Amino acid sequence: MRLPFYHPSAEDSMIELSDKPLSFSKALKHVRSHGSGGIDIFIGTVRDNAAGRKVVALEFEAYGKMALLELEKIVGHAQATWPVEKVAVLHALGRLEVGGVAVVIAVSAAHRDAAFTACRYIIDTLKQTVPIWKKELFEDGEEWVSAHP
Amino acid sequence: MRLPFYHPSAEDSMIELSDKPLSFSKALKHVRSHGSGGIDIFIGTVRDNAAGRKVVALEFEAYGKMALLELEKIVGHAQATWPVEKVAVLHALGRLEVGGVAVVIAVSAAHRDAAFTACRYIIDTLKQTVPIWKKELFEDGEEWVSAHP
Amino acid sequence: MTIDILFFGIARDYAGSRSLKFDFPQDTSVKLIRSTMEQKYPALKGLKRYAVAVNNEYAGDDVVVNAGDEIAILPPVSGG
Amino acid sequence: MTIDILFFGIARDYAGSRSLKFDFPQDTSVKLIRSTMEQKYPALKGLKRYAVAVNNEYAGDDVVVNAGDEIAILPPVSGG
Repeated sequence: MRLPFYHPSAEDSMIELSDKPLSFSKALKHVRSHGSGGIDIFIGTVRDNAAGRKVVALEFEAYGKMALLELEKIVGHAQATWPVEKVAVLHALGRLEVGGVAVVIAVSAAHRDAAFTACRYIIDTLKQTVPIWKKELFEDGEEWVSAHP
Repeated sequence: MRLPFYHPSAEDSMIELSDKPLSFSKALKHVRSHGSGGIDIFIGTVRDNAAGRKVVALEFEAYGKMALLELEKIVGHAQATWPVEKVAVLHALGRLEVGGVAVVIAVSAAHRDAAFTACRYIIDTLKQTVPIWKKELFEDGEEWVSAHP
Repeated sequence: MTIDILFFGIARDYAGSRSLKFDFPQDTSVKLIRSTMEQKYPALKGLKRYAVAVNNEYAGDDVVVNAGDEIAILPPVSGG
Repeated sequence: MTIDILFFGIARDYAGSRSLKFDFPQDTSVKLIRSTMEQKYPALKGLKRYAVAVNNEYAGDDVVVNAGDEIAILPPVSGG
Protein backbone atom coordinates (compact mmCIF):
# COMPACT_ATOMS: atom_id res chain seq x y z
CA MET A 1 0.00 0.00 0.00
CA ARG A 2 1.12 3.52 -0.74
CA LEU A 3 0.98 6.48 1.58
CA PRO A 4 -1.09 8.37 2.38
CA PHE A 5 -3.90 5.95 3.11
CA TYR A 6 -7.23 7.67 2.64
CA HIS A 7 -10.35 6.56 4.37
CA PRO A 8 -13.18 6.07 1.84
CA SER A 9 -15.08 8.45 3.94
CA ALA A 10 -18.60 9.32 4.74
CA GLU A 11 -18.60 13.06 4.17
CA ASP A 12 -18.81 13.72 7.89
CA SER A 13 -15.52 12.05 8.69
CA MET A 14 -11.99 12.32 7.37
CA ILE A 15 -9.46 9.66 8.37
CA GLU A 16 -5.93 9.72 7.07
CA LEU A 17 -2.53 8.18 7.72
CA SER A 18 0.30 10.07 6.13
CA ASP A 19 4.09 10.25 6.00
CA LYS A 20 3.85 13.96 5.16
CA PRO A 21 3.59 16.59 7.93
CA LEU A 22 0.01 16.62 9.20
CA SER A 23 -2.05 19.58 8.12
CA PHE A 24 -3.64 20.87 11.15
CA SER A 25 -5.67 23.47 9.24
CA LYS A 26 -6.98 20.74 6.93
CA ALA A 27 -8.47 18.98 9.95
CA LEU A 28 -9.94 22.22 11.26
CA LYS A 29 -11.35 23.12 7.85
CA HIS A 30 -12.98 19.71 7.59
CA VAL A 31 -14.85 19.99 10.88
CA ARG A 32 -15.92 23.63 10.74
CA SER A 33 -19.58 23.97 9.91
CA HIS A 34 -22.31 26.52 10.39
CA GLY A 35 -24.18 24.12 12.62
CA SER A 36 -21.36 23.70 15.09
CA GLY A 37 -20.77 25.87 18.12
CA GLY A 38 -17.81 24.00 19.54
CA ILE A 39 -14.76 22.24 18.15
CA ASP A 40 -12.36 20.24 20.26
CA ILE A 41 -8.98 19.38 18.79
CA PHE A 42 -6.41 17.07 20.28
CA ILE A 43 -2.86 17.27 18.98
CA GLY A 44 -0.31 14.68 20.02
CA THR A 45 3.26 15.93 19.74
CA VAL A 46 6.66 14.29 20.16
CA ARG A 47 7.97 14.91 23.66
CA ASP A 48 11.70 15.36 24.27
CA ASN A 49 11.83 12.75 27.00
CA ALA A 50 10.37 9.39 27.96
CA ALA A 51 10.74 8.03 31.49
CA GLY A 52 13.60 10.44 32.03
CA ARG A 53 15.49 9.41 28.88
CA LYS A 54 16.19 12.03 26.23
CA VAL A 55 14.23 11.35 23.02
CA VAL A 56 15.74 12.35 19.67
CA ALA A 57 12.88 11.29 17.40
CA LEU A 58 10.02 8.82 17.02
CA GLU A 59 9.34 6.40 14.21
CA PHE A 60 5.77 5.34 13.50
CA GLU A 61 4.62 2.40 11.46
CA ALA A 62 1.11 1.12 10.80
CA TYR A 63 -0.73 -1.87 9.50
CA GLY A 64 -2.36 0.59 7.12
CA LYS A 65 -5.53 -1.14 5.94
CA MET A 66 -6.41 -2.43 9.37
CA ALA A 67 -5.55 0.87 11.06
CA LEU A 68 -8.03 2.65 8.80
CA LEU A 69 -10.69 0.05 9.53
CA GLU A 70 -10.15 0.35 13.28
CA LEU A 71 -10.24 4.15 13.08
CA GLU A 72 -13.43 3.93 11.07
CA LYS A 73 -15.00 1.81 13.84
CA ILE A 74 -13.91 4.28 16.50
CA VAL A 75 -15.19 7.31 14.62
CA GLY A 76 -18.42 5.50 13.74
CA HIS A 77 -18.97 4.61 17.37
CA ALA A 78 -18.34 8.22 18.42
CA GLN A 79 -20.79 9.50 15.81
CA ALA A 80 -23.41 7.01 16.95
CA THR A 81 -22.92 7.78 20.64
CA TRP A 82 -22.63 11.58 20.87
CA PRO A 83 -24.32 14.35 18.87
CA VAL A 84 -21.25 15.40 16.89
CA GLU A 85 -21.20 17.12 13.51
CA LYS A 86 -17.90 16.21 11.87
CA VAL A 87 -14.75 14.32 12.78
CA ALA A 88 -11.21 14.39 11.39
CA VAL A 89 -8.44 12.00 12.43
CA LEU A 90 -4.95 12.40 10.99
CA HIS A 91 -2.05 10.21 12.08
CA ALA A 92 1.58 10.58 11.03
CA LEU A 93 3.76 7.68 9.88
CA GLY A 94 7.51 7.54 9.52
CA ARG A 95 10.08 9.58 11.42
CA LEU A 96 9.10 12.59 13.54
CA GLU A 97 11.53 14.86 15.36
CA VAL A 98 10.88 16.28 18.82
CA GLY A 99 7.98 18.75 18.62
CA GLY A 100 6.54 17.03 15.53
CA VAL A 101 2.82 16.34 15.26
CA ALA A 102 1.96 12.65 15.56
CA VAL A 103 -1.81 12.85 15.61
CA VAL A 104 -4.59 15.40 15.12
CA ILE A 105 -8.16 14.65 16.16
CA ALA A 106 -10.81 17.30 15.55
CA VAL A 107 -14.47 17.00 16.47
CA SER A 108 -17.18 19.61 15.92
CA ALA A 109 -20.58 19.60 17.56
CA ALA A 110 -23.50 21.91 18.17
CA HIS A 111 -22.55 21.95 21.86
CA ARG A 112 -19.12 21.60 23.41
CA ASP A 113 -19.84 18.68 25.70
CA ALA A 114 -20.20 16.25 22.80
CA ALA A 115 -17.08 17.64 21.10
CA PHE A 116 -14.90 17.18 24.20
CA THR A 117 -16.28 13.76 25.08
CA ALA A 118 -16.01 12.32 21.58
CA CYS A 119 -12.52 13.75 21.02
CA ARG A 120 -11.28 12.22 24.27
CA TYR A 121 -12.92 8.90 23.45
CA ILE A 122 -11.27 8.81 20.02
CA ILE A 123 -7.71 9.44 21.22
CA ASP A 124 -8.08 7.07 24.19
CA THR A 125 -9.42 4.27 22.01
CA LEU A 126 -6.98 4.92 19.19
CA LYS A 127 -4.15 4.32 21.64
CA GLN A 128 -5.67 1.01 22.69
CA THR A 129 -6.83 -0.60 19.46
CA VAL A 130 -5.40 0.95 16.29
CA PRO A 131 -2.46 -1.03 14.85
CA ILE A 132 0.14 1.71 14.85
CA TRP A 133 3.50 1.34 16.59
CA LYS A 134 6.07 3.83 17.64
CA LYS A 135 9.75 3.38 18.28
CA GLU A 136 11.56 5.87 20.47
CA LEU A 137 14.98 6.84 19.19
CA PHE A 138 17.33 7.86 22.00
CA GLU A 139 20.84 9.23 21.72
CA ASP A 140 22.14 5.84 22.76
CA GLY A 141 19.62 3.33 21.46
CA GLU A 142 16.02 2.75 20.47
CA GLU A 143 12.95 1.04 21.87
CA TRP A 144 9.50 -0.02 20.66
CA VAL A 145 7.06 1.70 23.01
CA SER A 146 4.88 -0.50 25.25
CA ALA A 147 6.22 -3.74 23.80
CA HIS A 148 7.53 -5.24 27.01
CA PRO A 149 6.01 -5.64 30.47
CA MET B 1 -9.20 51.09 26.76
CA ARG B 2 -8.00 50.20 23.31
CA LEU B 3 -8.23 46.82 21.69
CA PRO B 4 -6.65 44.35 21.76
CA PHE B 5 -6.24 44.00 25.49
CA TYR B 6 -3.09 42.09 26.29
CA HIS B 7 -2.60 40.16 29.46
CA PRO B 8 0.68 41.18 31.12
CA SER B 9 1.53 37.57 31.01
CA ALA B 10 3.65 35.08 32.80
CA GLU B 11 5.49 33.50 29.91
CA ASP B 12 3.49 30.31 30.26
CA SER B 13 0.15 31.93 29.54
CA MET B 14 -1.19 34.18 26.81
CA ILE B 15 -4.54 35.89 27.34
CA GLU B 16 -5.99 38.24 24.78
CA LEU B 17 -9.25 39.95 23.85
CA SER B 18 -9.31 41.25 20.32
CA ASP B 19 -11.61 42.74 17.71
CA LYS B 20 -9.42 41.27 14.96
CA PRO B 21 -9.98 37.70 13.71
CA LEU B 22 -8.47 35.31 16.24
CA SER B 23 -5.26 33.67 15.18
CA PHE B 24 -5.63 30.12 15.86
CA SER B 25 -2.06 29.30 14.83
CA LYS B 26 -0.80 31.97 17.26
CA ALA B 27 -2.48 30.08 20.11
CA LEU B 28 -1.07 26.79 18.91
CA LYS B 29 2.40 28.25 18.49
CA HIS B 30 2.28 29.64 22.02
CA VAL B 31 1.49 26.30 23.64
CA ARG B 32 3.73 24.00 21.61
CA SER B 33 6.79 22.98 23.55
CA HIS B 34 9.29 20.17 23.51
CA GLY B 35 8.11 19.04 26.91
CA SER B 36 4.50 18.58 25.86
CA GLY B 37 3.05 15.40 24.47
CA GLY B 38 -0.55 16.55 24.22
CA ILE B 39 -2.36 19.74 23.29
CA ASP B 40 -6.08 20.22 23.64
CA ILE B 41 -7.68 23.13 21.83
CA PHE B 42 -11.25 24.29 22.16
CA ILE B 43 -12.64 26.57 19.48
CA GLY B 44 -16.01 28.22 19.95
CA THR B 45 -17.66 29.18 16.67
CA VAL B 46 -20.81 31.11 15.78
CA ARG B 47 -23.67 28.71 15.13
CA ASP B 48 -26.30 29.51 12.53
CA ASN B 49 -29.17 28.93 14.92
CA ALA B 50 -30.19 29.44 18.52
CA ALA B 51 -33.24 27.74 19.96
CA GLY B 52 -34.50 27.18 16.43
CA ARG B 53 -34.11 30.82 15.39
CA LYS B 54 -31.80 31.65 12.49
CA VAL B 55 -28.75 33.60 13.65
CA VAL B 56 -27.16 36.15 11.29
CA ALA B 57 -24.26 37.27 13.48
CA LEU B 58 -23.14 37.74 17.07
CA GLU B 59 -21.85 40.85 18.77
CA PHE B 60 -19.49 40.50 21.72
CA GLU B 61 -18.61 43.15 24.24
CA ALA B 62 -16.41 42.91 27.32
CA TYR B 63 -15.57 44.75 30.49
CA GLY B 64 -12.00 44.55 29.25
CA LYS B 65 -9.86 45.06 32.35
CA MET B 66 -12.01 42.86 34.54
CA ALA B 67 -12.35 40.19 31.86
CA LEU B 68 -8.56 39.91 31.69
CA LEU B 69 -8.34 39.70 35.48
CA GLU B 70 -10.98 36.98 35.63
CA LEU B 71 -9.28 35.05 32.83
CA GLU B 72 -5.99 35.38 34.67
CA LYS B 73 -7.60 33.85 37.76
CA ILE B 74 -9.04 30.97 35.74
CA VAL B 75 -5.78 30.23 33.97
CA GLY B 76 -3.83 30.55 37.22
CA HIS B 77 -6.16 28.11 38.93
CA ALA B 78 -5.80 25.65 36.04
CA GLN B 79 -2.02 25.92 36.17
CA ALA B 80 -2.03 25.36 39.92
CA THR B 81 -4.41 22.40 39.75
CA TRP B 82 -3.23 20.30 36.78
CA PRO B 83 0.26 19.63 35.44
CA VAL B 84 -0.04 21.77 32.31
CA GLU B 85 2.77 23.36 30.34
CA LYS B 86 1.32 26.38 28.58
CA VAL B 87 -2.08 28.00 28.14
CA ALA B 88 -3.46 30.41 25.54
CA VAL B 89 -6.89 32.05 25.73
CA LEU B 90 -8.08 34.28 22.92
CA HIS B 91 -11.55 35.82 22.87
CA ALA B 92 -13.08 37.85 20.06
CA LEU B 93 -14.92 41.14 20.58
CA GLY B 94 -17.20 42.99 18.19
CA ARG B 95 -19.26 41.48 15.40
CA LEU B 96 -18.78 37.90 14.21
CA GLU B 97 -20.62 36.31 11.31
CA VAL B 98 -21.88 32.72 11.34
CA GLY B 99 -18.87 30.37 11.34
CA GLY B 100 -16.63 33.01 12.94
CA VAL B 101 -14.32 32.09 15.81
CA ALA B 102 -15.42 33.53 19.16
CA VAL B 103 -12.92 31.86 21.44
CA VAL B 104 -9.78 29.75 21.25
CA ILE B 105 -8.41 27.95 24.30
CA ALA B 106 -5.23 25.92 23.93
CA VAL B 107 -3.55 23.92 26.68
CA SER B 108 -0.41 21.85 26.39
CA ALA B 109 0.76 19.27 28.89
CA ALA B 110 3.21 16.41 29.16
CA HIS B 111 0.23 14.04 29.22
CA ARG B 112 -3.15 14.44 27.58
CA ASP B 113 -5.33 14.02 30.63
CA ALA B 114 -4.21 17.34 32.12
CA ALA B 115 -4.59 19.10 28.76
CA PHE B 116 -8.18 17.92 28.28
CA THR B 117 -9.23 18.55 31.87
CA ALA B 118 -7.72 22.04 32.10
CA CYS B 119 -9.07 23.10 28.69
CA ARG B 120 -12.57 22.00 29.65
CA TYR B 121 -12.31 23.75 33.01
CA ILE B 122 -11.20 26.99 31.36
CA ILE B 123 -14.05 27.18 28.83
CA ASP B 124 -16.67 26.11 31.38
CA THR B 125 -15.51 28.70 33.92
CA LEU B 126 -15.03 31.42 31.32
CA LYS B 127 -18.68 31.06 30.41
CA GLN B 128 -19.70 31.46 34.03
CA THR B 129 -17.50 34.25 35.36
CA VAL B 130 -15.76 36.34 32.70
CA PRO B 131 -17.56 39.64 32.01
CA ILE B 132 -18.15 39.22 28.29
CA TRP B 133 -21.60 39.48 26.74
CA LYS B 134 -22.97 38.37 23.43
CA LYS B 135 -25.95 39.62 21.51
CA GLU B 136 -27.54 37.38 18.94
CA LEU B 137 -28.57 39.17 15.76
CA PHE B 138 -31.50 37.48 14.04
CA GLU B 139 -33.07 38.35 10.71
CA ASP B 140 -35.94 39.93 12.59
CA GLY B 141 -34.46 41.23 15.82
CA GLU B 142 -31.73 40.85 18.38
CA GLU B 143 -31.29 39.50 21.89
CA TRP B 144 -28.69 39.59 24.66
CA VAL B 145 -27.94 35.95 25.42
CA SER B 146 -28.83 34.59 28.88
CA ALA B 147 -30.08 37.96 30.13
CA HIS B 148 -33.58 36.91 31.01
CA PRO B 149 -34.97 33.95 32.96
CA MET C 1 -19.71 61.67 46.72
CA THR C 2 -19.80 61.21 42.96
CA ILE C 3 -19.52 57.63 41.75
CA ASP C 4 -18.94 56.53 38.14
CA ILE C 5 -21.01 53.54 37.22
CA LEU C 6 -20.32 51.47 34.12
CA PHE C 7 -23.06 49.53 32.35
CA PHE C 8 -22.52 46.52 30.14
CA GLY C 9 -24.59 44.35 27.83
CA ILE C 10 -28.31 44.78 28.25
CA ALA C 11 -27.73 47.04 31.27
CA ARG C 12 -26.11 49.55 28.94
CA ASP C 13 -29.26 49.49 26.84
CA TYR C 14 -31.30 50.19 29.97
CA ALA C 15 -29.05 53.04 31.14
CA GLY C 16 -28.68 54.45 27.64
CA SER C 17 -24.97 54.94 28.25
CA ARG C 18 -21.78 53.02 28.94
CA SER C 19 -20.85 55.26 31.88
CA LEU C 20 -22.84 57.60 34.13
CA LYS C 21 -22.11 59.65 37.24
CA PHE C 22 -24.31 59.36 40.34
CA ASP C 23 -24.31 61.06 43.68
CA PHE C 24 -24.23 58.75 46.73
CA PRO C 25 -23.74 59.37 50.46
CA GLN C 26 -20.46 58.38 52.14
CA ASP C 27 -20.18 54.68 53.08
CA THR C 28 -22.58 53.59 50.40
CA SER C 29 -22.87 49.80 50.16
CA VAL C 30 -23.28 47.70 47.05
CA LYS C 31 -26.75 46.93 48.38
CA LEU C 32 -27.71 50.62 48.19
CA ILE C 33 -26.22 50.88 44.70
CA ARG C 34 -28.32 47.92 43.60
CA SER C 35 -31.56 49.31 44.99
CA THR C 36 -30.84 52.76 43.57
CA MET C 37 -30.13 51.34 40.13
CA GLU C 38 -33.22 49.16 40.26
CA GLN C 39 -35.30 52.20 41.09
CA LYS C 40 -33.81 54.18 38.20
CA TYR C 41 -33.81 51.23 35.76
CA PRO C 42 -36.60 48.87 36.83
CA ALA C 43 -35.84 46.55 33.89
CA LEU C 44 -32.81 45.36 35.89
CA LYS C 45 -35.26 43.51 38.13
CA GLY C 46 -36.41 41.49 35.11
CA LEU C 47 -32.94 40.04 34.50
CA LYS C 48 -32.09 36.47 35.46
CA ARG C 49 -29.66 38.15 37.87
CA TYR C 50 -26.98 40.79 37.70
CA ALA C 51 -23.71 41.34 39.51
CA VAL C 52 -21.96 44.45 40.75
CA ALA C 53 -18.21 44.82 40.39
CA VAL C 54 -16.14 47.20 42.49
CA ASN C 55 -12.70 47.95 41.08
CA ASN C 56 -12.85 44.97 38.72
CA GLU C 57 -13.87 42.43 41.37
CA TYR C 58 -17.29 40.86 41.91
CA ALA C 59 -18.65 42.49 45.05
CA GLY C 60 -21.24 41.24 47.53
CA ASP C 61 -24.00 43.46 48.97
CA ASP C 62 -21.98 44.38 52.06
CA VAL C 63 -19.01 45.84 50.23
CA VAL C 64 -18.66 49.57 50.95
CA VAL C 65 -17.85 51.88 48.10
CA ASN C 66 -15.41 54.80 48.28
CA ALA C 67 -15.06 57.90 46.15
CA GLY C 68 -12.98 57.05 43.07
CA ASP C 69 -13.99 53.39 43.02
CA GLU C 70 -14.96 51.97 39.65
CA ILE C 71 -18.42 50.40 39.85
CA ALA C 72 -19.91 48.25 37.12
CA ILE C 73 -23.33 46.69 36.57
CA LEU C 74 -22.88 43.24 35.03
CA PRO C 75 -25.84 41.33 33.59
CA PRO C 76 -25.48 37.53 33.27
CA VAL C 77 -22.30 36.91 31.29
CA SER C 78 -22.44 35.01 28.01
CA GLY C 79 -18.95 34.86 26.58
CA GLY C 80 -17.38 31.87 24.88
CA MET D 1 -1.73 -24.72 2.72
CA THR D 2 0.58 -21.71 2.44
CA ILE D 3 -0.24 -18.73 4.65
CA ASP D 4 1.25 -15.25 4.42
CA ILE D 5 2.00 -13.76 7.79
CA LEU D 6 2.71 -10.07 8.28
CA PHE D 7 4.86 -8.83 11.14
CA PHE D 8 4.73 -5.34 12.62
CA GLY D 9 6.70 -3.30 15.11
CA ILE D 10 9.02 -5.32 17.27
CA ALA D 11 7.62 -8.57 15.79
CA ARG D 12 9.06 -7.54 12.44
CA ASP D 13 12.44 -7.19 14.13
CA TYR D 14 12.04 -10.73 15.52
CA ALA D 15 10.96 -12.24 12.18
CA GLY D 16 13.54 -10.24 10.24
CA SER D 17 10.93 -9.48 7.59
CA ARG D 18 7.62 -7.69 7.09
CA SER D 19 6.02 -10.71 5.40
CA LEU D 20 6.82 -14.44 5.39
CA LYS D 21 5.15 -17.55 4.00
CA PHE D 22 4.46 -20.57 6.20
CA ASP D 23 2.99 -23.98 5.59
CA PHE D 24 0.05 -24.93 7.82
CA PRO D 25 -2.43 -27.84 7.78
CA GLN D 26 -6.06 -27.22 6.70
CA ASP D 27 -8.30 -25.84 9.46
CA THR D 28 -5.44 -24.21 11.29
CA SER D 29 -6.62 -22.09 14.22
CA VAL D 30 -5.18 -18.81 15.46
CA LYS D 31 -4.10 -20.78 18.52
CA LEU D 32 -1.87 -23.01 16.36
CA ILE D 33 -0.49 -19.99 14.53
CA ARG D 34 0.43 -18.40 17.86
CA SER D 35 2.19 -21.49 19.18
CA THR D 36 4.03 -22.01 15.90
CA MET D 37 5.19 -18.39 15.84
CA GLU D 38 6.25 -18.56 19.48
CA GLN D 39 8.30 -21.66 18.72
CA LYS D 40 9.98 -19.97 15.75
CA TYR D 41 10.38 -16.59 17.47
CA PRO D 42 10.54 -17.22 21.21
CA ALA D 43 11.01 -13.49 21.87
CA LEU D 44 7.27 -13.10 21.18
CA LYS D 45 6.68 -14.73 24.56
CA GLY D 46 8.59 -11.88 26.21
CA LEU D 47 6.13 -9.26 24.94
CA LYS D 48 3.54 -7.71 27.23
CA ARG D 49 1.07 -9.44 24.89
CA TYR D 50 0.48 -9.66 21.17
CA ALA D 51 -2.59 -9.99 19.00
CA VAL D 52 -3.29 -11.87 15.78
CA ALA D 53 -5.35 -10.32 13.04
CA VAL D 54 -7.11 -12.33 10.35
CA ASN D 55 -8.14 -10.29 7.31
CA ASN D 56 -7.72 -6.99 9.16
CA GLU D 57 -9.76 -8.00 12.21
CA TYR D 58 -8.51 -8.93 15.67
CA ALA D 59 -8.99 -12.69 15.95
CA GLY D 60 -9.39 -14.90 19.02
CA ASP D 61 -7.64 -18.25 19.44
CA ASP D 62 -10.57 -20.24 18.04
CA VAL D 63 -10.75 -18.47 14.69
CA VAL D 64 -9.97 -20.88 11.85
CA VAL D 65 -7.73 -19.68 9.05
CA ASN D 66 -8.27 -20.42 5.37
CA ALA D 67 -5.88 -20.34 2.45
CA GLY D 68 -5.59 -16.81 1.13
CA ASP D 69 -6.35 -15.18 4.48
CA GLU D 70 -4.13 -12.31 5.53
CA ILE D 71 -2.65 -12.99 8.95
CA ALA D 72 -0.77 -10.41 10.99
CA ILE D 73 1.20 -10.53 14.21
CA LEU D 74 0.51 -7.35 16.20
CA PRO D 75 2.60 -6.44 19.25
CA PRO D 76 1.04 -4.00 21.76
CA VAL D 77 0.00 -0.94 19.78
CA SER D 78 1.44 2.45 20.67
CA GLY D 79 0.01 4.99 18.25
CA GLY D 80 -1.11 8.49 19.13
